[in-house]
Amino acid sequence: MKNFDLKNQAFPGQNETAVNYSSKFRNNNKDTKNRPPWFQRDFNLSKRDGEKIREHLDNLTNDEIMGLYYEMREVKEKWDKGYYYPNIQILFGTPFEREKDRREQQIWSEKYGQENEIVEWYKEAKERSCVWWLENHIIARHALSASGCMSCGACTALCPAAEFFDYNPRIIMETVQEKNEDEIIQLLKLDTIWYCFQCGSCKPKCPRGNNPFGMISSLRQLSQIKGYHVYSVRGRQQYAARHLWGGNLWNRAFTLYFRDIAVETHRDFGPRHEISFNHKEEYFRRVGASPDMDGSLSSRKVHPKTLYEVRRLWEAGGALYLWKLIEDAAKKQADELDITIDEYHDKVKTEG
Amino acid sequence: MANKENKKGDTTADLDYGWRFQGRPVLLHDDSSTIVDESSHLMQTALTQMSKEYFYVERCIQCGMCTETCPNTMLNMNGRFSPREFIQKLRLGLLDFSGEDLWFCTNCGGCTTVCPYEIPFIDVMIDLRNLVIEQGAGYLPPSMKSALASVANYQNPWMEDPDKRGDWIKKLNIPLLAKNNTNGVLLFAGCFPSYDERGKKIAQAAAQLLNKAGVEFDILAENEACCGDAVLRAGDYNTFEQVKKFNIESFKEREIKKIYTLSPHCFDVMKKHYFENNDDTFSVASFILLLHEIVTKHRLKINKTINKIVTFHDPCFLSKHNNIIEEPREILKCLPGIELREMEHSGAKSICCGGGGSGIWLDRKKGERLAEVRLEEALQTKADVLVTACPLCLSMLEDSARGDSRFERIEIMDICELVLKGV
Amino acid sequence: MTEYNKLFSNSARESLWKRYIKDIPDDGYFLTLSCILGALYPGSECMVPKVYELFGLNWGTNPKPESGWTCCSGIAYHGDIMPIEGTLLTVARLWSLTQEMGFDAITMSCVTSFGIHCECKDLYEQEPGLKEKIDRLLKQSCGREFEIPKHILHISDVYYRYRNQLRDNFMKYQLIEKKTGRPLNVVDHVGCHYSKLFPEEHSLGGSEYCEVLSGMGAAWGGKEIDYPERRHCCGMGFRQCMISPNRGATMASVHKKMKSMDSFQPDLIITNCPGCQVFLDKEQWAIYEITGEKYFIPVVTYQELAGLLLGWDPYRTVGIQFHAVPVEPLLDKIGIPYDDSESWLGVADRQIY
Amino acid sequence: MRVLIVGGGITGLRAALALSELDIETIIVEKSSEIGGKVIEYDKIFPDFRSGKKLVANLIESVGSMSNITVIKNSTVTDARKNNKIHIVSLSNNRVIEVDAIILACGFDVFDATRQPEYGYSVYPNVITSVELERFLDKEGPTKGNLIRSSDSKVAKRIAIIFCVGSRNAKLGNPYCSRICCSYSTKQAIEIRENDEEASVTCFYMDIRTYGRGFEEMYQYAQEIGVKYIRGRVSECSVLSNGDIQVRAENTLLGKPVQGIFDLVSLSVGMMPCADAGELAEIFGIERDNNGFFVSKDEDLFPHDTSKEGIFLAGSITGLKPIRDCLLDAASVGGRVAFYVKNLHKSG
Repeated sequence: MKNFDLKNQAFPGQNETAVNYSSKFRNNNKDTKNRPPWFQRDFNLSKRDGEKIREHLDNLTNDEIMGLYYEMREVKEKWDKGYYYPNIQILFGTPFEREKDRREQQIWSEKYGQENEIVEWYKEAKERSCVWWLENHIIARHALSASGCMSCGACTALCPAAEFFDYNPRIIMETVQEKNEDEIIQLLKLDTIWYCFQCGSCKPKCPRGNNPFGMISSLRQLSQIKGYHVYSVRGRQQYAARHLWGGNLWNRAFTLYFRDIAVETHRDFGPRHEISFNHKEEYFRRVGASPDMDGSLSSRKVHPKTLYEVRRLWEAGGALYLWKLIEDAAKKQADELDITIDEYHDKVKTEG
Repeated sequence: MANKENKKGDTTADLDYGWRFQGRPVLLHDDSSTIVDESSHLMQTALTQMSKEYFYVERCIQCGMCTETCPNTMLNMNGRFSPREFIQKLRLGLLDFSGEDLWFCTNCGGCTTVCPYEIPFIDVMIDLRNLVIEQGAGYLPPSMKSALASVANYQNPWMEDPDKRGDWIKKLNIPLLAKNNTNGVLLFAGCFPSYDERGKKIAQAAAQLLNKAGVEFDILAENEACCGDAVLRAGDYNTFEQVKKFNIESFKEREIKKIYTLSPHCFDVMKKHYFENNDDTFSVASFILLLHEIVTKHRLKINKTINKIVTFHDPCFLSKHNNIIEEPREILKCLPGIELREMEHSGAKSICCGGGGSGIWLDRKKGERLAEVRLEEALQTKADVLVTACPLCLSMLEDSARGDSRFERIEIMDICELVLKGV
Repeated sequence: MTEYNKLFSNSARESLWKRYIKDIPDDGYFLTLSCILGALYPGSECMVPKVYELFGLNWGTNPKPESGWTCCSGIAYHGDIMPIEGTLLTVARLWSLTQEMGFDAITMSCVTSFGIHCECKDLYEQEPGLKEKIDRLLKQSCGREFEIPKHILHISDVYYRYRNQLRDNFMKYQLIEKKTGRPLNVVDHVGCHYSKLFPEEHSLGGSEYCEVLSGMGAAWGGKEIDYPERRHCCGMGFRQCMISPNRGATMASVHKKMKSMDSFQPDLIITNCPGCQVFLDKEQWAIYEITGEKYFIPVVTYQELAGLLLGWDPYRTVGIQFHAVPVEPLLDKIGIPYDDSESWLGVADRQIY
Repeated sequence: MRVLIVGGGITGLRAALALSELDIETIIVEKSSEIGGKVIEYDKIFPDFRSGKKLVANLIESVGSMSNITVIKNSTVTDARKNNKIHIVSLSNNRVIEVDAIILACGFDVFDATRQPEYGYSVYPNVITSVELERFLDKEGPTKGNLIRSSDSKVAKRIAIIFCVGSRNAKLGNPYCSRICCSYSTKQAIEIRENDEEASVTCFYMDIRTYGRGFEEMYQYAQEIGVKYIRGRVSECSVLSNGDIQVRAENTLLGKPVQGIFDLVSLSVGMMPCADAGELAEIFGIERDNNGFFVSKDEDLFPHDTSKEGIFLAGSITGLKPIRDCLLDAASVGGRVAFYVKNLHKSG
């Protein structure tokens, strides 16, 4: 089978003419300040801004918000033998995009989500007990062998999280296999389960072939399904995660967008990172990547049809339902704290 | 080794690229795993040599019965103290003397009664405390420090005047035994009943009872010193020897053979450490036994009926350490109108008030006091009166009850006071 | 310090890792790339096709422009915002693409992705009826069909397969200090999800003495280093590193590894896991700033290392300018020429600053 | 009346002795060049620390003194037929013998520690197995009883003993407990402490299973002379640049991860059915359980009898046993077999 031309990243037969757009966006992360707050990504929105954003976004209809979003996103210009989409990096991670995701995902799950068997299962799980989950969720079932845990501690011995946090996978496995509803609920409300690194060091060490980190991943899912994650600081962060990874997946079909690693939140990445950040597209393009461009290599813009396919899959896979649950739990807590959802997003992203 | 450079010397260091989050520098987490290495081995050997009780600990099979019985585990202190873990740490030389670990134990003796290998946990604990006090190797609670100093200098923990020790008996004009008469009994009051206002009431009640029962008695007054129980259990052997010497001399001087102590602590320490090796010229007993005798043998006219529901809190040093469990109850039964209800934990299974093992000299936060657990249990029995037979228990319980609305409706009394009401 | 080869018997290690061999086909690779690597070290991935072209391998990425490969959603799954079914479906779609292009081997440059693919395969084998369910859902939602691919390969497997040919036919340099002729001390850091999840089935060399990277290092002239924290997690930990306040633990893990490897005087670290690459490289800065300990051991992916040894341009092709810890010292050691004034040029070498 | 005993270890020898005392001729077939089995390697055996060598020496001596015991070394059973009541067994060196009964006493093999690569056995010279440690502790052994580690030939002062290597591990297909490792490791720990006051011994165990008479007391004694016991399965050994071994485990009794640095690490390897057990089971047509141990007709009433008439089991092949129990087993199989053989000749 023939690949299309890798060096010249434009698609074959792609002949629409590009709008002649100014290149200023290609190194535009300087002038974010001049944008309206719903296009700003920086932390700690002042209260006023938070309300301004809400006011503005709530007044937009679905059609308006999505119309504007896609109009902006599809704007493209010809650049270095390909097509470059300058607005993607303006839109990503903004309150505007988050709002659009909320509404769009709502529409998708209404449109395609009728009698979705996966979602039905998770809805049932929400009603059932935690013990039921442990006995039925596919990951949980495979994570704890019939013979159970013999509490030898081989998992904790190597666990990177156990070294740095007050965290002990063995004890979690113990709690789980006791199948005491109250204790499990207690566990789900604590920071504990969120300390796991998901590195899997525990799996090959278990003499009974159990899988502690799988079990913890399952518990985290459960915690979110039941809405217990908001009780703990680390659990709450899932709201930020849902928009970081979830947003990237939903809009760009990547869990990490190459402009995500903002300098101000990644000072630890050293001086070169700051230098490279300003003109990332230029440098990326130079080594042959296709930043925000049609193409097939690193950090490319994913084709809308591809995006449509995977969105359907995530809808069918119950991701939208999970995201909705996280969203609702967050909204509820935001109201209790009397802050807007955008302020809440920045709160959970920065606390801890 | 990584070359630790002076950042000024480095060009890039002029800009601060250190990772700040929300303006505050992020510190590296440190590795919390315990290191078993040379040092812990050395500490272990050191302990082996220093503590004569140490090798008992090696028998421990970590079954955890001690932790199950330890009253400290009933408190919500997120498991800061567990005898089993304590021994485990001790054995691996991982014990942290700089922490509070050593001072949680109240010497209630619950653990030693259940231990399948008869590990004398209390003695081990006392020995280790001795290390801290004599070698200065670790943390000694300040309140404890001052109390010990006071006992050494004033023979009582509150820096009271030693000469005022006998004052409590002055105002109630009770004839004491003639100075040359040695046939009666000697009432050893102890520090709390001698000085504390509330405590004096106990002593006075006891004196009146003896008087009414026609028992001739005498007190040592200024010739009495602190019995040294708390001092001993705090591990301060020297001070203990000092007060012990003082007391024994006054006993010899006064020549009264029968000694009764108001506080079970005095009784226990005298029985086990004063006259352990000697001729039986002196016999020490707890006042409760004397009271039991005069009440059951009807040498007291008990005519008033007290219509009250009472519950009895066993002092550890009667119940667990000396197996005096039935006597106080029999006394209560002799009081007309009294209904005795038992608490969830009673007799040999009783919970400590927190005052033992020199715990009385520590100030614990509310919610970390064993007395509160005890009071809760008392409340559940719906009793009007919580009776005890130990001045320390009394003070601990009252201190915790004071200013707590929950415990207002329950009255706390020493058994002597209750009996006196009946007379 | 006692003599190194008295502490560590290489021959014994040989016999141990040889128990975990996986079958690596000669070509017919479906290529999927990584989110993290693509966002931080684009050079690594852009060199993969180039290397494939060297051997004229049969490989492909997108069967059609409009239906291409995507992220496997592995990070989302381990970041707990994707239910396992969602991940199963995403992976199933990638597998169906593979079959659509007529390949029976899917290769990915991301170790999380590799782990997820293996996880899915394992689930299908363990869970009766799951395949049918996912088949149905995939058909419903995007009309595709899929089979479980014959081979799940990490691109490092492919590089391992061709390591000797690369050295013999194409490489200009070796991992040998130019001045002294001493073989460089190579520390390999294999991604946890490559070696630990399914050591028997999918990892080349098992979880303890994983061969995939140290094999390359040895083949290209380096000397393997075995240090206490060798097999330990870099601390990336998904939610731990990507949600900034949690990153202290990540730094601490890297710090631990650095301290542990320091006494063995490593010259470079090879990684095959994007996450590890990022944090082993970047966090050395944070450690320097916080503790003043300046380890600054160059961290390179196996693709970058291959690229450098092949004599490809360090800045235009390999992209070492994206590293926090300068790689230039390593180039000096090996004797690879470079002109660091070229590090920050833009497209077609246009001057930006 | 003639009985074939397969295996010249203590069980085989003791059984031969028992039979010859009852005037039954026995033939011992031993595959190696020496009889005496594994115990002849051991300087001291638990719980009473008597010399294993002497014990075996005595056994061999008394076997030698018996005229009706024949020992065939360097030879294995290749085939066996049965001709009404008479077993016709052919041996590797083309000998064919006819016997009335057969006792299988081929014992056990030691677990191959390299199958748990995380402990780095064979990769790190300072990680040894308990078998090697036994040789180290032997006063007449290669090191005259000193723990000299091979990386820098310095005397080891900090020793770690890791229990349950190759035992209680479902992943490796050895889910069973090898039963005697706890005891022999404790014995070794005691020897180390007694030989060298300054030496520190740390044992990493999962559960202490000292079940026999005097075993628990031995464990108690070990604790009293300062052997450290940490409850937790070691998950990794790795080497430091000075040759010391870093051990990682969790102290499950404190719920905290533990790191220890040791001069020498000894792996208390478990045991498995002997390598040729499968072969023999084939030849004689006897069932084995999932773990490869031979199954007798009635575990409780007739522990020695197999489903095949005239074929008996003794020693570790029916499950791992300490030396005492093996000898006991041997003595009792002697009685059982004698009874069978005598009956055979009475009736026919």
